[in-house]
Amino acid sequence: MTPYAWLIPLLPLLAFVLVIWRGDRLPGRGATISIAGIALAGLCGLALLGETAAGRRADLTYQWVVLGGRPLTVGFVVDPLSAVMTAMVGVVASLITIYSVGYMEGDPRFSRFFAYLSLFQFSMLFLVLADNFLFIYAGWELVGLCSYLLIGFWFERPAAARAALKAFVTTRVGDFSMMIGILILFLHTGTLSFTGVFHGIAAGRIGGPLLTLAAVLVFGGAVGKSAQIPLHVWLPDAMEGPTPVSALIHAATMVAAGVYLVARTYPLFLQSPGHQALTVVAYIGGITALFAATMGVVENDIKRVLAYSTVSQLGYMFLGLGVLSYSAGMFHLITHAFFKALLFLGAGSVIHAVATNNMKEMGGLARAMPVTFWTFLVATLALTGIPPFSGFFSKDAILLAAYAHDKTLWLLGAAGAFVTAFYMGRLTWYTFAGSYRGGSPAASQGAHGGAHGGGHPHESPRVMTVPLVILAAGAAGLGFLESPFDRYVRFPGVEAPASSAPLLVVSVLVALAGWAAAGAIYYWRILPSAVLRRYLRAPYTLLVHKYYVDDLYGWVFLRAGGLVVLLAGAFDRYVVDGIVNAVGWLTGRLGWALRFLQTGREENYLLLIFLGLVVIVVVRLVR
Amino acid sequence: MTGEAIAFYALAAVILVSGLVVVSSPNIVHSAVALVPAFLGITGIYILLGAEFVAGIQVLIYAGAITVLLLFVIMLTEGGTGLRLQQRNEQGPVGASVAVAIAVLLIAGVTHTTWGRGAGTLPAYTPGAIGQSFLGTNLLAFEGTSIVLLVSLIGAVIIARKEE
Amino acid sequence: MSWSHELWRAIEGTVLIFSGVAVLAAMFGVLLERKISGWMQSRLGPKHVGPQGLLQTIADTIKLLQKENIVPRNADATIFASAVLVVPLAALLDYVVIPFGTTRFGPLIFRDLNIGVLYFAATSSLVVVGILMAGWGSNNKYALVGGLRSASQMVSYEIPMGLALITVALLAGSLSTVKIVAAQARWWYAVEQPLAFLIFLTAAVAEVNRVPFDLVEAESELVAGYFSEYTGMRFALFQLGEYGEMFAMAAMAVTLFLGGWRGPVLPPVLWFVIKLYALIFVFIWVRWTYPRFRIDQLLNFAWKVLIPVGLANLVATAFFVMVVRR
Amino acid sequence: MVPLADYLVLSAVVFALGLYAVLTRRNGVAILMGIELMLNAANINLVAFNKYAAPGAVQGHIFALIVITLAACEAAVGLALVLAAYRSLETIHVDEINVMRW
Repeated sequence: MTPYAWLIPLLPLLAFVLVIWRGDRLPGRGATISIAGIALAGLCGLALLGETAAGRRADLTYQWVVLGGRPLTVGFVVDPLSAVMTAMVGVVASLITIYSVGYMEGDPRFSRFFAYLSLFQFSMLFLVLADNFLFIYAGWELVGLCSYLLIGFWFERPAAARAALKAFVTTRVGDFSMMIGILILFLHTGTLSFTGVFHGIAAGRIGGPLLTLAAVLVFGGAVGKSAQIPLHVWLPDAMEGPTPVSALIHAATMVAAGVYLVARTYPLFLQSPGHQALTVVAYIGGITALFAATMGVVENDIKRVLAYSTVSQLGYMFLGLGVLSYSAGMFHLITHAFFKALLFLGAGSVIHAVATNNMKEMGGLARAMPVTFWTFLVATLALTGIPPFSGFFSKDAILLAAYAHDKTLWLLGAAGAFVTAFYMGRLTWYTFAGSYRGGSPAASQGAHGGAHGGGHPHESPRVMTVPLVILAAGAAGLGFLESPFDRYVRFPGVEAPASSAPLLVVSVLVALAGWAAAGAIYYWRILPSAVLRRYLRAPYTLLVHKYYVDDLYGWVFLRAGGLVVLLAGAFDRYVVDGIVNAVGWLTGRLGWALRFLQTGREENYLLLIFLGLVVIVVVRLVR
Repeated sequence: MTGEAIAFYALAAVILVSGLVVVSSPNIVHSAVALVPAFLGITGIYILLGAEFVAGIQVLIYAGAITVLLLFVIMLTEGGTGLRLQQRNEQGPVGASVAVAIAVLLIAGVTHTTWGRGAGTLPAYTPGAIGQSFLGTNLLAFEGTSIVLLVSLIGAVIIARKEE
Repeated sequence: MSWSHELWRAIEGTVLIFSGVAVLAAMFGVLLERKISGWMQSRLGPKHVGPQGLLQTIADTIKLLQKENIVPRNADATIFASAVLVVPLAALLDYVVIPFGTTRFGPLIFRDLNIGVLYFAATSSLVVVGILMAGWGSNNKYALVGGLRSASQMVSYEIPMGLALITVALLAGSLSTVKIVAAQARWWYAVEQPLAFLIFLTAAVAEVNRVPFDLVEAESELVAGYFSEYTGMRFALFQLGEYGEMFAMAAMAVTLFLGGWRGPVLPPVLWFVIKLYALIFVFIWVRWTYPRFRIDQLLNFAWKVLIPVGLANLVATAFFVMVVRR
Repeated sequence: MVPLADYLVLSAVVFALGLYAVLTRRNGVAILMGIELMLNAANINLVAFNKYAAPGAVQGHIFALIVITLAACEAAVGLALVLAAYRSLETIHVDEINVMRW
């Protein structure tokens, strides 16, 4: 299968073309074609996984064009990292596509949704298999485009349109810094392919601070796409899109692309002197982990809470990569993909049932939606790192490496873990425990399309619950695959530190403490949230306003933008137009002045001639 | 003061006086008629310079033909009747100053340069010599002038003719 | 020669010419004309004053001298007066180059200019200016029209006369009148060049505004032509100018075509006078035989007949001189 | 012997007179007269130089003769133009003939 690796991205592309072209007239209005496409790709991915495990590697390069004497070779690479990612994307995407058939049922633009999904799958697979900066960047842009299209799928709702635009622009900022990084690398190493660049770096063509700058710039792209600290503002708003989109793009695949990018260009980060680039990655990851988690605590919209959770988990992955535990970071990515997708789909089915996103209007759904509840519970336990679920293995590996590497990072991670446990507990109690609080039918803005009236919540149809169960199995079972994974996906020379028991115990205790705190406040009401809110007024408002980051951007950029616009307008009006008008006026004036010269009478002209003669002779004599 | 100098200054006086009359007299006919003494004065100058043939031609053409032509045209156009019209246009003073300036410049130029003393005696001057060179070395000029004469003759006739 | 001597001769010459011409040409000429015309018309002509009327013109002149000089109202006084000066002066200037005869110490000529013939043409063209001034100065429509007509007539006839002169100069090989006369030792140019002679005569008559071409002062149409406003002394001077011009033309015709003073027996000056008066007789004779030309006939005759013929003759002679002589 | 400079001064003055006439006279014919004067001034120079600079040669005279002939042509054409102007524009005052004016 390896030599035909290029076939994998091709399948979803074909599906996309077919669905866009024939659309509604296809069987199942395009859904089946899309599912078939991604399912096949997923199978091939698994086959690829098997072959790479057996040791087969391949780098299918193809000379595309000769740029000024330098051939530009592009192609696909098959190695453990890309195989794992292809498999993960394939499996998760097919499950989500199946799920969305039920979720999107009755939507007027049903077939177009699946076309966009296929396009997204193609670009994600394309990005993952790329073996050079050009292809990865191309995939990067395509993925961004699809996220814009899918977030703004219900474009008639202004909030969705604004969110899509915001997502696109913010990620563009990241892409821009990534492009500059790539250009710096290209200028110095003369090639775009990863191996070529890494050889160039090894050969010392680029080094020292410039290399660190290039690495950080490339990491900037990841920050943009994976919504890390400075550029995280777009992800919570992206929840405007349909839930399967949030699940697929904003949980499992696209946001993970940033982590994949750092992993793929790891030698770049390693070579930077004193691992400066890696420490930058680690700290940004760590801070984001804690920072995003805190914001999740005060969210009432179930999807926004999960969004902040994703941002924080991505922070953990970068933390992992930053503290030189390459395989732990990647492993956490895979496990996170499964249980976060599951959480989103679960939330989706809940919204589908109660037609509202607001947790305050839910409650007591455990009895009404048993399958959703249990799968949701499994995913929550995995996320908060409760053994024996997968989250425990991957997250603790990262914390372990962080502790060995840098104490403060470990502290950040642990605090993050506590807060994660707290807000996931809060979410679970609010949604599934207690009595049903949602009275008003179809009230909140979350419900749309497929969700029919609230009133009496009931279990989602089988087409939605089956993928939930499969994902739940993955979320639960994957943890045990850690050791083979470590051997399979590892970077030569980067070893994970030995696991130390006390640390594991500490992290589990932290998670349980989180759960207990949430239960105390929301389930057993020892310290009701209203009381808490009154005492912690300041921090509460700070968190609600998301540390005023949005406002800051709004104020700075809009104000700056306004100023620039004003300046440009003035400049254009007064300087550019000014000059043009001045020329016009001048010629007019000159013409008017010269008019008196041309009197039409010969003697005037003769006079001028002889006057000129006299002047010339006098000047000649004088000089 | 040899006889020649006296003659020169007398002739110069005649020329300049009649020139002034030509230039400044309000009556156009007066200025036309004053041309004749001017031309005759210049003929005298030519004779002083020993150019009899040129003097003869000057009298024949300038004094005889061109002045007559001028008088003819004055009579034919209202120039003659419109005697009392203001003869000078509005750039009088400026024109005068330019003319004076040029005169001063020329005179300055002339007096400052030292001319050769080569005023040797002329050989036995005969119109024949001119004839020889006209049809010899300067044949082209001669033919050219004849063509110009022909063309201007026909042109003048055509322009002046009254279209029936 | 020193300039003072030159000056003296000039003054002496002018006096001689003025008196000679005034007496011979003007006075005697007028008388002769009236006598011959009378005789032609089979009448006697002036008889009362002096023997056979010889003193008639003297009496006329004296009468004219004491007449009042009338200047027409708002006429152009300066031009009116100066015209009177120009016409006779131009006529008298012709006599400078005419060789009256030859004596032991060289030809009897005032000044033998080597551009003689050209000088003659030049001075004769000056008369035209005088006529125009007279026509304009007298502020009289008829005078003006008369002046313009005579000017155009004289200008037109100058060209054939010039051509005739050139033909003769070509034959003689020099412009100087003395050399031309010398060149006619064997054959008179009238014989060699009968055509040129005829052209010269007709042009001469026209130049002088004599009868066939005397449209200028044709009594019936333009009263007295350009000098109709002149009275007294000015009129006399004009008469002097006119007759002086006639005699000069006759004299030049003699020198150019009739061998000047050359003659078998009689002394040179006598020959010259005989030939001169023969031509004058012809002029007067012509006056009473040909009807007056109309102005357009007159000009057409000059431009369309005389000039072409003159040119052809000139070219023929040039060819003859070039081929035959050399 | 009259020095050459005097002739040149005389011609300069005559030229200036002619120029003044050309520049200031309103009547077309007067301007032509001015031009004639200027041409004569040039002729004086030519003949004077011929005598003082190259006594043997006749080029000066020939040049002067050609100038005189051309002056005659120029006068003829000029006057024809004046006549034509008078017939069509009823005026020979040069400053009134400015149909080309703005």
